[in-house]
Amino acid sequence: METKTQKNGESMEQLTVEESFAKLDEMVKRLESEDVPLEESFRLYQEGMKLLKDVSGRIMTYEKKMQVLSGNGSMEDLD
Amino acid sequence: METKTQKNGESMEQLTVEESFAKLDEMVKRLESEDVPLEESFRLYQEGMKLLKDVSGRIMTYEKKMQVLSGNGSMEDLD
Amino acid sequence: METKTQKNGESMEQLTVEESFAKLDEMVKRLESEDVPLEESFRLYQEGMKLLKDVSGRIMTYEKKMQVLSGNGSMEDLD
Amino acid sequence: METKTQKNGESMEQLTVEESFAKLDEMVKRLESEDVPLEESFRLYQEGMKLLKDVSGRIMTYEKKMQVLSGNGSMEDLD
Amino acid sequence: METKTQKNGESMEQLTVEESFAKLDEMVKRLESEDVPLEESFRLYQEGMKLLKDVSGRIMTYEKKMQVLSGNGSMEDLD
Amino acid sequence: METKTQKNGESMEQLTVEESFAKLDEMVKRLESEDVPLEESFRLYQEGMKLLKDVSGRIMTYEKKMQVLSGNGSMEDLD
Amino acid sequence: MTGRHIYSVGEINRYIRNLFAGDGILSAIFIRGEVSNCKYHSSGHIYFSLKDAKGTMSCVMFAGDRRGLPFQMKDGDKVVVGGRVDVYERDGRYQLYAKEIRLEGEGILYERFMQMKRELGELGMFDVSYKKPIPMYAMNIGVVTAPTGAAIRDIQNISHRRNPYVQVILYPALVQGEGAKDSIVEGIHVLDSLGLDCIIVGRGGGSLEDLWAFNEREVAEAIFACETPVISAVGHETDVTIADYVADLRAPTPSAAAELAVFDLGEFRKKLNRYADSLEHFTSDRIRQDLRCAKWYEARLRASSPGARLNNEKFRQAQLLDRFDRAIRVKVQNASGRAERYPELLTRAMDEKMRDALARRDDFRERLGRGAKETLARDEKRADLYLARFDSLNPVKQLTRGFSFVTEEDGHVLTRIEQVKPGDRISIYVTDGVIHSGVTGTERVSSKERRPEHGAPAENTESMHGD
Repeated sequence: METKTQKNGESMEQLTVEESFAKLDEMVKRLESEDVPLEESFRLYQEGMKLLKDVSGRIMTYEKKMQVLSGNGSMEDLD
Repeated sequence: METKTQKNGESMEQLTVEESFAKLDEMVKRLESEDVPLEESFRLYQEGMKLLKDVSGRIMTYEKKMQVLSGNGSMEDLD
Repeated sequence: METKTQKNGESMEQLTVEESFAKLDEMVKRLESEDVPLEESFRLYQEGMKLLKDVSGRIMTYEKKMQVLSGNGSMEDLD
Repeated sequence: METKTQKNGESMEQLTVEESFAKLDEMVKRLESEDVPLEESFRLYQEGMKLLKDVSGRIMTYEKKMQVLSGNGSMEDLD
Repeated sequence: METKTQKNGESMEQLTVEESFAKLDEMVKRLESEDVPLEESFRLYQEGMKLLKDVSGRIMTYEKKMQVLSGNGSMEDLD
Repeated sequence: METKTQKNGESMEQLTVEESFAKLDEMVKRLESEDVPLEESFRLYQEGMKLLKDVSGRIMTYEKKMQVLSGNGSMEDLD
Repeated sequence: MTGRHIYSVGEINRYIRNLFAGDGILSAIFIRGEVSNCKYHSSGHIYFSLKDAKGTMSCVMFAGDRRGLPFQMKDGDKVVVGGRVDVYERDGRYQLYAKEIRLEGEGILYERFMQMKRELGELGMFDVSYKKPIPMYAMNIGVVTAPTGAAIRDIQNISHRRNPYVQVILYPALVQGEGAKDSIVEGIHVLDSLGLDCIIVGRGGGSLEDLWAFNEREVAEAIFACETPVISAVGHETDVTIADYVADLRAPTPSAAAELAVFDLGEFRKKLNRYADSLEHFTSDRIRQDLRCAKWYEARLRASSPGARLNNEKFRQAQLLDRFDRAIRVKVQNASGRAERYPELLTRAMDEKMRDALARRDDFRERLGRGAKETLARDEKRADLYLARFDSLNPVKQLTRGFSFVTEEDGHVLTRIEQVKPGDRISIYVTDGVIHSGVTGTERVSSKERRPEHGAPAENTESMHGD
């Protein structure tokens, strides 16, 4: 999955939130390991932040949609 | 049942209240499990809310009065 | 890798920061040993300073990028 | 190497600083020995002073370059 | 060499200081012997003084050159 | 050389101081012998005195030349 | 008695019990009698005896069968007991195991009821397998009962209270007396044909006689045949009719039937809300969890951000810069220090050579001068020596008593007059010097003794040098 993502930046949007977290986990672990060269560290950080922003954005979008679906409506509005 | 619903949205109308509740039970159970990805979770939520609204709409149409069946088969309100 | 670098000055850019530091460590050790003639010492010094400048430049670039990446934003500002 | 230098004055530039020092040590020793005639002594002295001038010049050049490279500090002046 | 010098007065300039001293030594020894006729004595004296003057002149020249080479003298005056 | 001097009175100047002393010695010896006629005695005396005067003059000349060569002069005046 | 099989008591008791069990009458029997020794045991079982003029019999009604006793039984009650007669093996006694007990006044009808129940039961009409479930969310409910009276009012009230959206359709039926049986059957048929969700069949409380229509075979068969699920609701809690056994569900009263048939709207709404809550809860949980996860990853990312490392790298770079600087400075300073030593070394050695040369030169000069001076002094001394000797041998010293010695000007001794001519200068040596004089003339004194010579006697004298 990672190789696919790395080849094509746009395909990142296709990752599910779960997959993004898995990817982030991998990246963070790599970043936390002692032997990562600075360049890769920087690349990982940058990429990680981008992915995180993307994921966060999507989660927040879901949150807002939920508020629209439920918040404005108690069950009484269901009738 | 779930697969049938996913194929054809309109066929949801044919579900009885019991079936709808059964379906909702299933959905809630699925939601409760830890491993549901956010995307599916939200899809379940959306679908569940729609189903609820649908059920509610079907039951609560207008208030009825008791009818009395006369000998010739016609009905009239009972006061 | 080192031999490659020594053959071609431009390829020095390809060294990672870590590799540069490793090379610089080697050079400074050589420079600090008693038996290196002054001419070679000076050549080492000159080369070392050039490499250091290169490394320094890259670190500064990273620093700026980092400020852009992290400084301006907590998670909330990501969207 | 010494013989080569003695044959050709210009090739003295090719001597390293260390080699020049070694040569100067030899010359001083020879100059201090009883049995060297005055003419040769003076020739040694002259040659020694010339070599020294050359060496000193080179050291001073190194010193100046060093100051440029490090002392006044900004890495930008390196090229 | 001595014989050569004796044949030709002008070639005395070619004698080294050392050779001149050797010659002077001979002359003084002869001069100091009891049986030197006055004429020869004077000739020896005259010739010795001339040789001394010559040697002295050369030493002075060396001295001046040395001053230029070492002490106060700018190095540039050497060549 | 002595014989040559004896042949020609005018050539007495060519006699070396040593030869002159030898001649004077001879003359004294003749003068002291009993059988020298008065005339010869006078001639010998007169001749001897003349020779002595000549020798003395030459010695003085040498002395003066030596003084010129050395005495009046410190070493610096040799040139 | 030998040769014949001898049985144990237990064997016989079991044998007799088997005989009882195989008997069709004993296994389902109604017995009339008067109650005595009636005891309600704390375990729930009831122990009593039945007696009449001819005899008495032990009876027991187990706690599990208490439904069959619709009244408080006491000694002296005349009752009809339904059940089976069985043997109690341990004691070797038989007794009546009561299932249903009725007061004797109702006895006849009750016997008919029991008969019917047994017959229909044998036909399988009460089998659970035939029972249809009552829909939980019935929207259209039919009711077969009297249009007036408590039953329909209760149903109407309860239905409206529970769920006003549910449609109730009443088939107004006769529920007692002549024609009641047919009216009820007709009502079931009519309502069944409407395709409702369920049908309530019943009436309010009354005597066994009042309720009898619901024990009729035709009613039971109509209920059994009804496609729509049927709830029976006859009389009170304690009244049980054949209709109750056949119906898909028995409600103790018409009110209870309404409660069972009509689902509660409030509950329904609560249920909907619960689902909505669950959906929302779990979904927003998931969202919160994912947000937390994202925050967590953000924190980890930031914690391991290259920023901290950059500071390390900067420090390292500064250190290297320092080391390079120091190392090259030491090298250059060492070289420069070494170079500075040489001018002195060279000059000192050279100075030494020069001093040597100068010293030798001075030495030679002195020796030259001394040698030459010594030679001069030697010869001067010799000249002086000769001068002294000549002086002592001066021939003039012989010229005493007036003798003198005369020479020509060139020093030739003048012995003959021919040696001079007038005008010549001559020298006359006397004891204390020379008289220089001129020849004025000559005169021969004796010719045989003297050969004439040029020259004349001295006129004046010249003093001699060299004294």
